[in-house]
Amino acid sequence: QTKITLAVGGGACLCYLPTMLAKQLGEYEKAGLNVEVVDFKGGSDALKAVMGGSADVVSGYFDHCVNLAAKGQALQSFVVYDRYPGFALVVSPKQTGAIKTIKDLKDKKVGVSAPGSSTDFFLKYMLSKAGVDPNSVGVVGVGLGATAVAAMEQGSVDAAIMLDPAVTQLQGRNKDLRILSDTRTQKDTMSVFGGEYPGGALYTRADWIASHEKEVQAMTNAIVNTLKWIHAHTPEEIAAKMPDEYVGKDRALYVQALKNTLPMYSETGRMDPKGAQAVLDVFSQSSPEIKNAKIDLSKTYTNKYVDQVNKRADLKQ
Amino acid sequence: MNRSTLLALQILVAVIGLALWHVLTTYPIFGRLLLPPFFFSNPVEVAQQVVKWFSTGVIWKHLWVTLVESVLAFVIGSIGGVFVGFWFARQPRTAAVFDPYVKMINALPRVVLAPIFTLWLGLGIWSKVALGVTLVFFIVFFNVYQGIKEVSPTVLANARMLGMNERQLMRHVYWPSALSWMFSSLHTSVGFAVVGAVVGEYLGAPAGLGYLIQQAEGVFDVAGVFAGMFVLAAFVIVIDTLVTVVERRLLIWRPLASESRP
Amino acid sequence: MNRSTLLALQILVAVIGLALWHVLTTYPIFGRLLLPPFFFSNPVEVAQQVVKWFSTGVIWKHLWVTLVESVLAFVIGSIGGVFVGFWFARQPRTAAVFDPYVKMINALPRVVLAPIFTLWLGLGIWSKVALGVTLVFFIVFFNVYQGIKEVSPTVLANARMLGMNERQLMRHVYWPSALSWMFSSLHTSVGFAVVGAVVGEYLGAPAGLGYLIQQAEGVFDVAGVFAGMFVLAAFVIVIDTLVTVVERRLLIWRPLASESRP
Amino acid sequence: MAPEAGNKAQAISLKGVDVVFRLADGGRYRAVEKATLDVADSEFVAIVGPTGCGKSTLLNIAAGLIQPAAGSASIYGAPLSDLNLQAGYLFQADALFPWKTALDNVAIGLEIAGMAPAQAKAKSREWLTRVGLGAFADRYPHMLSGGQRKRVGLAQVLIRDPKILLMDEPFGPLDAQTRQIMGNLLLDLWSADRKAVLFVTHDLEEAIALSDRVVIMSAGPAARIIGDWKVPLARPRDIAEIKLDRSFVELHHEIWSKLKDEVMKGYAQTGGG
Amino acid sequence: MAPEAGNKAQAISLKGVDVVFRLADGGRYRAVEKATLDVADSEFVAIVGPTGCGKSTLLNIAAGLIQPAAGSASIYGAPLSDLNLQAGYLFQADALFPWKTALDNVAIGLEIAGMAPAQAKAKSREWLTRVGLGAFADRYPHMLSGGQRKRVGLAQVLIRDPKILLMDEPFGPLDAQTRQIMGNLLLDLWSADRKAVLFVTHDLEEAIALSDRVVIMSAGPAARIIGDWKVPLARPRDIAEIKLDRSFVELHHEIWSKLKDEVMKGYAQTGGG
Ligand SMILES: Nc1ncnc2c1ncn2[C@@H]1O[C@H](COP(=O)(O)OP(=O)(O)OP(=O)(O)O)[C@@H](O)[C@H]1O
Ligand SMILES: Nc1ncnc2c1ncn2[C@@H]1O[C@H](COP(=O)(O)OP(=O)(O)OP(=O)(O)O)[C@@H](O)[C@H]1O
Ligand SMILES: [Mg+2]
Ligand SMILES: [Mg+2]
Repeated sequence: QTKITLAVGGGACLCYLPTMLAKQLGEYEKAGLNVEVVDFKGGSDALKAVMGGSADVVSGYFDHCVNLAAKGQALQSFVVYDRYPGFALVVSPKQTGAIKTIKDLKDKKVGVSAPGSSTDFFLKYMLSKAGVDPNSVGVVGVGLGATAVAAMEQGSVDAAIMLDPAVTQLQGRNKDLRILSDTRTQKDTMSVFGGEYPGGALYTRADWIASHEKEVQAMTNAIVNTLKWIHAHTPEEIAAKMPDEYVGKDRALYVQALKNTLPMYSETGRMDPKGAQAVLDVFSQSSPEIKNAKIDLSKTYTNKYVDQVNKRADLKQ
Repeated sequence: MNRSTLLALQILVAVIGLALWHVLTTYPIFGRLLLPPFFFSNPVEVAQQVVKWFSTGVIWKHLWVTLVESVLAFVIGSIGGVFVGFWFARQPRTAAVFDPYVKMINALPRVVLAPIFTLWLGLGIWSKVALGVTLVFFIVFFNVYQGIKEVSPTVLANARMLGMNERQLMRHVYWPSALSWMFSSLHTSVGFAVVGAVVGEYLGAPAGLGYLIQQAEGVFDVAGVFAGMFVLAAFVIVIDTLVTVVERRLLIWRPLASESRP
Repeated sequence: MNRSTLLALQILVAVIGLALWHVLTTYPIFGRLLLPPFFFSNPVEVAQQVVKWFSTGVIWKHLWVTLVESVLAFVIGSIGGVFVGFWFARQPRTAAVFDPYVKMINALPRVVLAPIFTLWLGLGIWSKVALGVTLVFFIVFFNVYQGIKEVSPTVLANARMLGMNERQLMRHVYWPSALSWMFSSLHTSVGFAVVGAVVGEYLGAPAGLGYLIQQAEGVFDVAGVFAGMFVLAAFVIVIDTLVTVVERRLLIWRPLASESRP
Repeated sequence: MAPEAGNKAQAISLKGVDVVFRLADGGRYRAVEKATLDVADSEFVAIVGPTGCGKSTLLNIAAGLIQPAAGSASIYGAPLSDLNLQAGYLFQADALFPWKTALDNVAIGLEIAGMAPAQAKAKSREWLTRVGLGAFADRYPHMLSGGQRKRVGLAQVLIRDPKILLMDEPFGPLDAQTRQIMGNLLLDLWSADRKAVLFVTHDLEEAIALSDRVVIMSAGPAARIIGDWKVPLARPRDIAEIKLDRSFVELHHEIWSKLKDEVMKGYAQTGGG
Repeated sequence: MAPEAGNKAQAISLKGVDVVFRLADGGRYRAVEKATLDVADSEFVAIVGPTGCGKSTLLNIAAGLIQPAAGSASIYGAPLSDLNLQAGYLFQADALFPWKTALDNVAIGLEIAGMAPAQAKAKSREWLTRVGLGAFADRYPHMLSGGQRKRVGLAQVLIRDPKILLMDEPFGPLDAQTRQIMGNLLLDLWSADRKAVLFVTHDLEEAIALSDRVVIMSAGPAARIIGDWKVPLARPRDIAEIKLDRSFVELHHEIWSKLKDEVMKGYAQTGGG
């Protein structure tokens, strides 16, 4: 068995569920891997651990690959488990009456997980799509968890980009919560990005992939199998597989959040090239550095290993 | 005040604190909960969580990791602080030259440095230890440095006239004289060592109390967060008690406040 | 060592440090870069970033926010620490009863408390001030507490025989005697006040140096992160210098180490 | 408040006082045993005794700074349970406030009692002059010589004009001449408004020259009061002259011979060889 | 190392020494002016002078603890630039290590010099007995009386058997009897291997009884050495008896009259009234 250290940027986020679930289902072991999951506060910390060599693979948002390509770092994703990004633009319960559309966010304070993070770029993209000048909106870092919930309930921010389980949590506490855009769903993702948009993926340094083909293939197998398993089971069954510390006290809430999130998980693990382009568009929108960099998108992902799995599956059939 | 009265009073304070917490998270006052349970949980749930951790035994592994990290951070940081403090105090020129840089480093937000520690020390306990050390070190350092400068000039002159060399001065004069300063800083830094370890785990780790807390926080399990903090706090009291025992032993020569004769 | 030599040496240290940093991030040693620029940037880029911030003026707003937060945290935390320290030292029973609780609170990881601060104090400066205060308070508190216990028993007996009441003892005996302890802790806590403010901003804020640093970190702009930390450090030196000036003024009665007569 | 000085009560009255110290190893040391000593109002009593016998300890008892293990202390008839605030105490060890100048050190006693600072300073400047330190008003204690510090301490106690004076070797670090000047100063003050004085000294001549009664203590451990002489010299006295008086010389001789034995005994007891 | 004691150089030689202190307000205080003093090898010199004149300051110069503003100090012919490590110094103020027991305080000097701890302890116990504190070996300094602390200090210095002894009022807080015992102890040691001794005291009788020469200083500021008397008494002396010697009484009278004027002058100069 080969030992692999997998860095996750905030494992509690449902967007990363397949990574943990694969471990619970024993998929990694089946594929001949001994995977240790290390949980980081955020995606960029996880990525840095991989860049520094203390972890092997990141389970995080694909956009980092594009982001770092602009800095001349070769990162490549090899299996994408989220086909929608899962961000929701939520209005603070105190502002439900006042803010009805994205346009109303002009001159307001909007929370993101952290300035400079994916949620920040996503917000700016949505704003400019809706014709609002992103610079007219005050961006506040509020994190993803309880801080974000506190900020929203307090009205310290007028709206925020949130992910699950925070969205469902807030929904549970505020029945008439207004969500301006919900990319956990196919509909909103399509309308915002015009296609699928890769969220969580496994990626790592390109040279590592080149030198660890076997392991990469094994991980891909594990994840793709897990994705299949997810779509073949109910949220309750999935929740039952997850360890307590990921589910928390409120199992019903977890199941509810999972139900909201399920459509977001990819069925194949493949990267949609249009999705990669969408990511580049989102980031070019507000980062001149990325806009001006000549990024070869095809180097930032590979479907080779996923295709290999599917081929084998086809063969079996 | 004898020991049992003291203990009784301490328990009383704890009971009052817990009762207040319970009441404020359960019964609305002036129409609203002063401590919304979503953010503050409540004592019963926290207690249940703690009991569960201990009865299932999951906690031990995490506690052990955090214990090792904290103790290492505390020991390394204090020893480092004592040494550098001594060195600076005895080399006033070096001290003057490096003084601004030491202060600059003390002002760096350790949280931002976490990735660098991970780079250098990997994901194991050492990167957490490093974070704790950067907190403990400065607290101990500044106190030891000052403590050595406070040595009574008469006693120092006497020691020098008795023919002590630098090393002997350290051992027989500066060290015992700076001890009470050092212990004062150790009481502060016990807490900070644990904070360093936990924050390190919180930022990225495969195990430890910080990890537990982060997991709990991620799923909005406030009871878990508070339970983690309680275990942590209990655990600091234990380490601190050890420090106090050593302190009593080493400072036996001082007049007790009660018997201090003029 | 006179002032200009000292300054020259300090600058020399800075230059050597920067040169080392530059070399290690630019030229491979034994086939690899000891400080990979992805984590450490390099001095030139950092300098450019700093210059850019100042020339475009974006930095001022953030610097101001952080300044206000740090100074408030420092002032509130120190005053609190001094008061509670005094109170505990003068009320040994109260102190004995609350002692374990104070130590417990000191061990709580402040980062985890951020949501509670946000809940109570919003996302404005006050939640950052609160975070800073929780760091500064304990450092000052433990030192003041110990400092008061270290008052010379003879001087204290004399003061009591002169008829001082508790308030007068405070003012004429405990306070001046604990001053050097207090200042030692203030030097430590200047740094921690800033760390508190920055970490607070880092966890959620609309502006401030921590915000800048986090923004830079989000887009993997290490130069920005380091530039932020440099500005921060420079800024701590300024506050610390002020503390030192006050210290010199208040401790004028002490023998200088050089002239200390036996 | 204690009854006023007018009644018949003794200013200081120690009855069967035992003092026991706890040692670091848990043992106990009985320093003073069954000490009984009365100082009448407006009486000047000197205590003489071998080094380490318990003179300072007795003063600490009279000041209320330590509590006797047995026996009782009362001040003007009122049992002493806390500090004796009617007394001024000049400590044997250095007890000036290191962070105050000589002037402020002297003024503090008055300021505490509520006098306006300017007035307190003026009076304290006068007192510094009286003890020969007018030119040293702005010095911090560490810039003064041992004898100068002692004199600042003296001024600090005397300026408050306390009803009872406890003085522990006040003139120890002074030269003979300055000693006489200070002694005369003390006598002047005392005769102006007859205070009760309890005065520890190693100088038997000084003890006799100044006091109404000389008390001598035996060597410790368990030191006792073993002698009490009335001094049959007329007042007012001039310290320099009185030493030639016949009854002075006789008394000196008498006390001295007793004391000498005692010291030798103490020396043997406490392990001298 | 300084040249050995065998040659003709003086043990201590101060030439035209000025001492200037900086004051807190930036002013300067000239404590001692043009002090010239030689102490020959194996000579016992006493310094007497009004309080605050600069006696301790001179000792500090001879110890190398402070540097003269003008003039020079040399020890056995070698100019003194750093500490005078051939000297043992008994300070005027309390200088024991508060964190060491009496025994350890005495033993430390030997341990530093490399003696095995057990042996050092044994010797130090002997010394404690000699100064009359055999029973107090395990006490920390704060549990000792003023005079007991002084005696521990004395043992601490003497046990090291230094070539030069600097003693600042070593017997100040001792009773007359103990004073004599200690004085005899000191003389015994000194006559056994003739050390150079510089001895500050306020007790003129003691000065004459012990020393070969008595030096007196004028009152400060800018104190000078204004008198230097050879003591024409035969050795060995018994301190108690010698006071009755005729030449003792004469010398005492002579020095005393000079000293008395000086003190009165000093008292006026430093602002006494
Ligand atoms: N805190 C203490 N613990 C133990 N023993 C003590 C303590 N304080 C004093 N003693 C002992 O009590 C005895 C009397 O001490 P005290 O200071 O009263 O002596 P004294 O008569 O003032 O001596 P001196 O003339 O030397 O000042 C001494 O033997 C001393 O060792
Ligand atoms: N650090 C200092 N700063 C200023 N003045 C000082 C300092 N040290 C001593 N002096 C002054 O120098 C003079 C001599 O002091 P010194 O201690 O030598 O006197 P002394 O002769 O030993 O007196 P005493 O008999 O009282 O001990 C005194 O007037 C004192 O005020
Ligand atoms: Mg005494
Ligand atoms: Mg002196």
